[in-house]
Amino acid sequence: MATTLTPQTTGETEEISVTEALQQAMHEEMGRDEDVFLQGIDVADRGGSFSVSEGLLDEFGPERVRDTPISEAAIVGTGLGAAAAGMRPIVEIMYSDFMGIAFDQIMNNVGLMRYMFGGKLDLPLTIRTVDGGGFSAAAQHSKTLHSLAMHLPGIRVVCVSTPYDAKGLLKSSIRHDDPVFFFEHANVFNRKGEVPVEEYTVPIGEAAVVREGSDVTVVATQAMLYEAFDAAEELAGEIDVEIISPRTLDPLDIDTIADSVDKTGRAVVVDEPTLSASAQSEMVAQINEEAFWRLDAPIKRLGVDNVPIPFSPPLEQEVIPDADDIVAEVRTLF
Amino acid sequence: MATTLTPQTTGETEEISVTEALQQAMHEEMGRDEDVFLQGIDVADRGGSFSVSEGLLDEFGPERVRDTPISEAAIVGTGLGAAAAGMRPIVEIMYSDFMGIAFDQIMNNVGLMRYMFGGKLDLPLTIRTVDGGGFSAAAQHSKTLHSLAMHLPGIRVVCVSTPYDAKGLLKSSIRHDDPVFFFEHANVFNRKGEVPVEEYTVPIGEAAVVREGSDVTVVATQAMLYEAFDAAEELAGEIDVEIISPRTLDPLDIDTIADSVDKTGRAVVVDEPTLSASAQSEMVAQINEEAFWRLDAPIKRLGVDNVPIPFSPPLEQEVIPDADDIVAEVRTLF
Amino acid sequence: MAETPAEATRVELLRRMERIRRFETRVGELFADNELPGFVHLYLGTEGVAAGTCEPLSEDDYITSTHRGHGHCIAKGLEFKPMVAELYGKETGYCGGKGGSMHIADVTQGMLGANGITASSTPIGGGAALASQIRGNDNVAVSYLGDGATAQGPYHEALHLAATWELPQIYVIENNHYGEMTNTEVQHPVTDLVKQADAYDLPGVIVNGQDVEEVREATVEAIERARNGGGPTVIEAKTYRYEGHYEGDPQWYKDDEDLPAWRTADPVENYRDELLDDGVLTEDEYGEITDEIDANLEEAVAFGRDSPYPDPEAAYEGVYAEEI
Amino acid sequence: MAETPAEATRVELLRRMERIRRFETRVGELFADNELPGFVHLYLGTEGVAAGTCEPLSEDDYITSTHRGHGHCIAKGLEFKPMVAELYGKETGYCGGKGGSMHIADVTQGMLGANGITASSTPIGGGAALASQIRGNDNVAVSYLGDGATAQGPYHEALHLAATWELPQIYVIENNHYGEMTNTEVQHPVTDLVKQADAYDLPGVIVNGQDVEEVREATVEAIERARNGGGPTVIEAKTYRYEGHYEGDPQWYKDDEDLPAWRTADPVENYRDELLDDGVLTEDEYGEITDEIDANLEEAVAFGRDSPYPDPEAAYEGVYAEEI
Ligand SMILES: Cc1ncc(C[n+]2csc(CCOP(=O)(O)OP(=O)(O)O)c2C)c(N)n1
Ligand SMILES: Cc1ncc(C[n+]2csc(CCOP(=O)(O)OP(=O)(O)O)c2C)c(N)n1
Ligand SMILES: [Mg+2]
Ligand SMILES: [Mg+2]
Repeated sequence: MATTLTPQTTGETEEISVTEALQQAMHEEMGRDEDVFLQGIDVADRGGSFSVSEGLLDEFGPERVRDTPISEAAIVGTGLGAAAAGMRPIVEIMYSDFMGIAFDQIMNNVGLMRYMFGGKLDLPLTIRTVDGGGFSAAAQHSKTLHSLAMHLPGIRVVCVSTPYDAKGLLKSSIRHDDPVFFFEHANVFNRKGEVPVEEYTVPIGEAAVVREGSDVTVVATQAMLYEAFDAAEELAGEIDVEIISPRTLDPLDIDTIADSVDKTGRAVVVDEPTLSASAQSEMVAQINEEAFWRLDAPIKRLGVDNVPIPFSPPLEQEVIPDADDIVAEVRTLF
Repeated sequence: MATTLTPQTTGETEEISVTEALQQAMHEEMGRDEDVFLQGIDVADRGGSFSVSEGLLDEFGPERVRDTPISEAAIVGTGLGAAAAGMRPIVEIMYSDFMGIAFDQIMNNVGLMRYMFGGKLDLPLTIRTVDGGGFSAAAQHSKTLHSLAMHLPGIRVVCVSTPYDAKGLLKSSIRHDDPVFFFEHANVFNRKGEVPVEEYTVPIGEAAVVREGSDVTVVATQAMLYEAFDAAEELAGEIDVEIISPRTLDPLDIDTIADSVDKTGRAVVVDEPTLSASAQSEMVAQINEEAFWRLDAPIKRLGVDNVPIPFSPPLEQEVIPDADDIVAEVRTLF
Repeated sequence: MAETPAEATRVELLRRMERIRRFETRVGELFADNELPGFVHLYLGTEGVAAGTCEPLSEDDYITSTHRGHGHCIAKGLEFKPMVAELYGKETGYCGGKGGSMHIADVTQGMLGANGITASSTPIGGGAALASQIRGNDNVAVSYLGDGATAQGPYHEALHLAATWELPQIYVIENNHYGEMTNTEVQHPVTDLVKQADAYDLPGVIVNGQDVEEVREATVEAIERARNGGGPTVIEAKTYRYEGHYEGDPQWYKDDEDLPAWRTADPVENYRDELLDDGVLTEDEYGEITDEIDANLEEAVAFGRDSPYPDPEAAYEGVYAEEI
Repeated sequence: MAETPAEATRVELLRRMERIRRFETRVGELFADNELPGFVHLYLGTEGVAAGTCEPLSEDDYITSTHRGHGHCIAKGLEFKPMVAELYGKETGYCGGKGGSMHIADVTQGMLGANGITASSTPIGGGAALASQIRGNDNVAVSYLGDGATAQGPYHEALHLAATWELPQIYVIENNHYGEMTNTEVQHPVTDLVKQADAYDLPGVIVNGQDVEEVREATVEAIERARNGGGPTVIEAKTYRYEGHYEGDPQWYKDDEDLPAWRTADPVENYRDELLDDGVLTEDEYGEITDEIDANLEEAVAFGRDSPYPDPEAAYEGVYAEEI
């Protein structure tokens, strides 16, 4: 029974943080493939606002690790053009809140170009960005926006929680021939966990059952995965919680989720975006479609209740879901 | 029993198109309130790409009816600034596909400004735009993007189908003290219907039961409302379809929808966006929450199945839902 | 003063312009006959710009284009058959019918696509140029945009980045004096849109877009500069849109006096006369060229017309490289 | 050469700079003491720009600001108490604790908000100017942005529109030589960012941001022009960021030689000395001014510290004017 976020592996492992996992992923992929390069604001000299690209400039030089002007449309758009010309770019949008500047490029070019051109063109572009509140950074620096990416066809969406997944999925994203929007999370960077010392990848499109349980399925992403664990511990003995980490949101591994709901009959989806037309809505809709006949209660969802993220700590704590909220929500189902 | 899209009214009515209804709404509101003005690409001299602003320049002059450069961020952002300074601007984004250029303004300023500033500032901005495929305009001129607006807090979302609703809701939107994203639809402009000759408005936030039925609830927006009607006629005698036009998507009048599902026990949601993390997902999630115990079958949804809109007519017909698709989907529930 | 190019080059310039002229004229007819779905934006009147900028490019160089992209496609070497088939929405089109007029692309020939969002392709061209820079090869990217499109933010971001990084990219502003139905003056504070180059310390050149050799010469210089690490150039070609914004546009907003003057400056006919006068071509040789083009074109029309539509199920293919 | 303003004006300029200097210094301390949540971007070193540009404005004129907005707020007349309270996230803050440092606003004083997205407030300022133009009143809008922010597309769209419509808007580029941790040269192809004004045929003025009177004079001229229908002006103030990008920034990337030189050009201290030398102020009068500011500030800190946090439920209020 997997009741830990650490992967089952027979080989040697080391404990690293999510930040280190992401660093390793980029290091390894840039070392492996000359076509991989990175560009974004403060990614080179500074090593990224969240230190994710530390060391890359020294190792790979300024041609392949590039500090850009503050121009998200150009950052993403030139990344896309370079991908169309055969490179394998990683572009960073410092906070996902800033994707608005690049949104036309993302929506109308990144996601559509292959299809519009008849399906012939590989676009191996990875867009890395950071979701998440909790730091009193207020409404323009705290949003969790992967729902927007999920709505756009032609773009894969990855959301990670653990060092193991961070490393394995970032490597897969970089190697992937379609655009991948890779969402890191401000509240997850410092989380630690075991990763194999040996090279590995995690496939895009596979959810993980990270805690087995029989009474209720909790699907939780990014930082919410840790909250779900805390909630499950709190509920242990009372309600037996199964936890699923979707890891990829587009495509969503609904089979793994539906199998779990088949067993438990109840589901709570926990994610940090505002609820309306969100990742949570989508997961609820798909669970309803795939597991309706097994449901013993309505599917519940938690997220930010359609308000901007406020600055003041007590307000911010109020709006972002936590373990207590999950416990309370789970209890309403019994 | 309301089995018609024409409103019940005792006064005199006239038959007009949706385009005329929108024209009348702007005419009346600009006549009523000096603070109302319109800006956008080709809205003045040309009267709008879809003729919605025809006649406004002649009547209200170039100060209040403004042709802009091709600069959606500036069109929306200056509209917002003018609203903050006490005006009541209407800004047009020619196709909703073009909102990407303005997305930062929409997401980070239009929706957040009141809240970030402590709730004190009225922002009576109306953003008009056009959704919808069906004209072989391909992937960058055919999207239905109101789901993106629904995801953003601080912005009301209106989607109309009929002349009556178009006029009444555009008038309400212009008078509203919060930003309203008003989605017209390319396939609806020419639809005709009766509207009162007397002045009237339709309140934001109220759905309409436009066809009563007992077996299944079909919630349908924009052009899909007409498809739903055709489907209901096709099914008449076999399955008795109740049709709801939500009219406003944010806030969604879930009470009216849930009451209907309470009666029918079955629901199909039909809307034109791509499905993932969409308006449809949201409606399914809310129906599941509010009417779960009355459901006799999974809630179904129709939309574009997560592909870009293709150019070629047979491909485009394939991906956009129509009455036949609705008929087939409804039948799966019995 | 423009240095006269080699005779073969001059013939090639004319040939490309004639290909565009004849193609677009025929497409206008097909559209008027309701043979084509959607809408088309024709390049008539502007042939000198596409021909003059693309002729000096190699197949490995890139271009990015606009909603008015047929001319660029043809000038870059794309073929009539799959172009016409694409306009018909047929399976045999460049995009298998998925793109249509506004999204014709052929990456194998360095044509990174027409684009329906104004100026939205300019960063894509920057990215192709960036790829060249990183790889240290010689390829340049030419990015077209209209006068109206110069008002868009992403264009500035692209230009600013290209200037900062000295990318081998050439911006070609096709100033045809209209953005949709609105006159250039209404949309811009300046007449010469190339002034924007100054903001980024870039060379900015105004050329007569109706003079294909002048266009070509400026492009050759810009390519030279780009290949030598001198960074981007902005070229503004003054030109004119003979047709409406789209076919079917009633054009009531156009100034009646302008069109005749521009017709007199016709880039194709004048250049043909020049080459005949200069003895570069005989009437017969000219006839052979145009006959071949016309034959090609009629073949292409028949091909487009007769090709099958894609299977409806194809609508669900081609979104991704990898099914998951 | 700058014409010397009236004595009262000069004192007022100093007073505003001192208010900013002392406020920001104190905020830096509070932040270092972990009293404030989130992060703060301080305006230290740049006081001359906010003071010189805001002093000539009336309460009915508008400003839009940046993530580094405290200086603009203070210069435009906002008060310490609700500012400090906002930094603490308290109910009594300008935004009831919802905005924090990056979103302080007071529309009643024409302060249309700090803004955490670079350059994103520039179109908002354009809209305020547009409102004036439509209403035919005299109000102008001043929009601040950083050197780094000039690379953003929406800034260009705003500037281009303002130029096309001759809006009464003044753009003030605060060139403090850094965008976050990246030097200006790395981010731009030109040293003088005001060159962008040329692209739109706008007057562009470079001023020494450390000289408050020079800043003011350029602003007065720009206001005059704007009020007379002459359209926008772009002012680039060369200045320096004494602190890190945010408080706590280790600043390893900064050039060691720069700071001392800029410190020597300190806008506040030098101006104080000038006014003392010119006999505009006595030491005593200066002491009175700063004592009052300091007293105000300590009151404000106590107020902020002691004010209650908003009720958690308040998080759900204020999204909309109208509940539906
Ligand atoms: C972002 C965006 N806004 C608006 C449009 C609608 N539109 C299509 S073409 C066009 C005019 C473009 O003018 P210009 O750039 O001069 O090109 P031309 O048509 O003259 O070749 C407009 C406004 C668009 N395609 N994209
Ligand atoms: C669209 C966007 N991209 C990136 C950022 C992150 N960011 C915040 S401040 C800043 C630097 C701004 O530099 P500048 O405009 O020179 O202002 P300064 O901080 O020097 O006052 C950056 C990149 C942002 N806030 N918004
Ligand atoms: Mg044009
Ligand atoms: Mg700076």
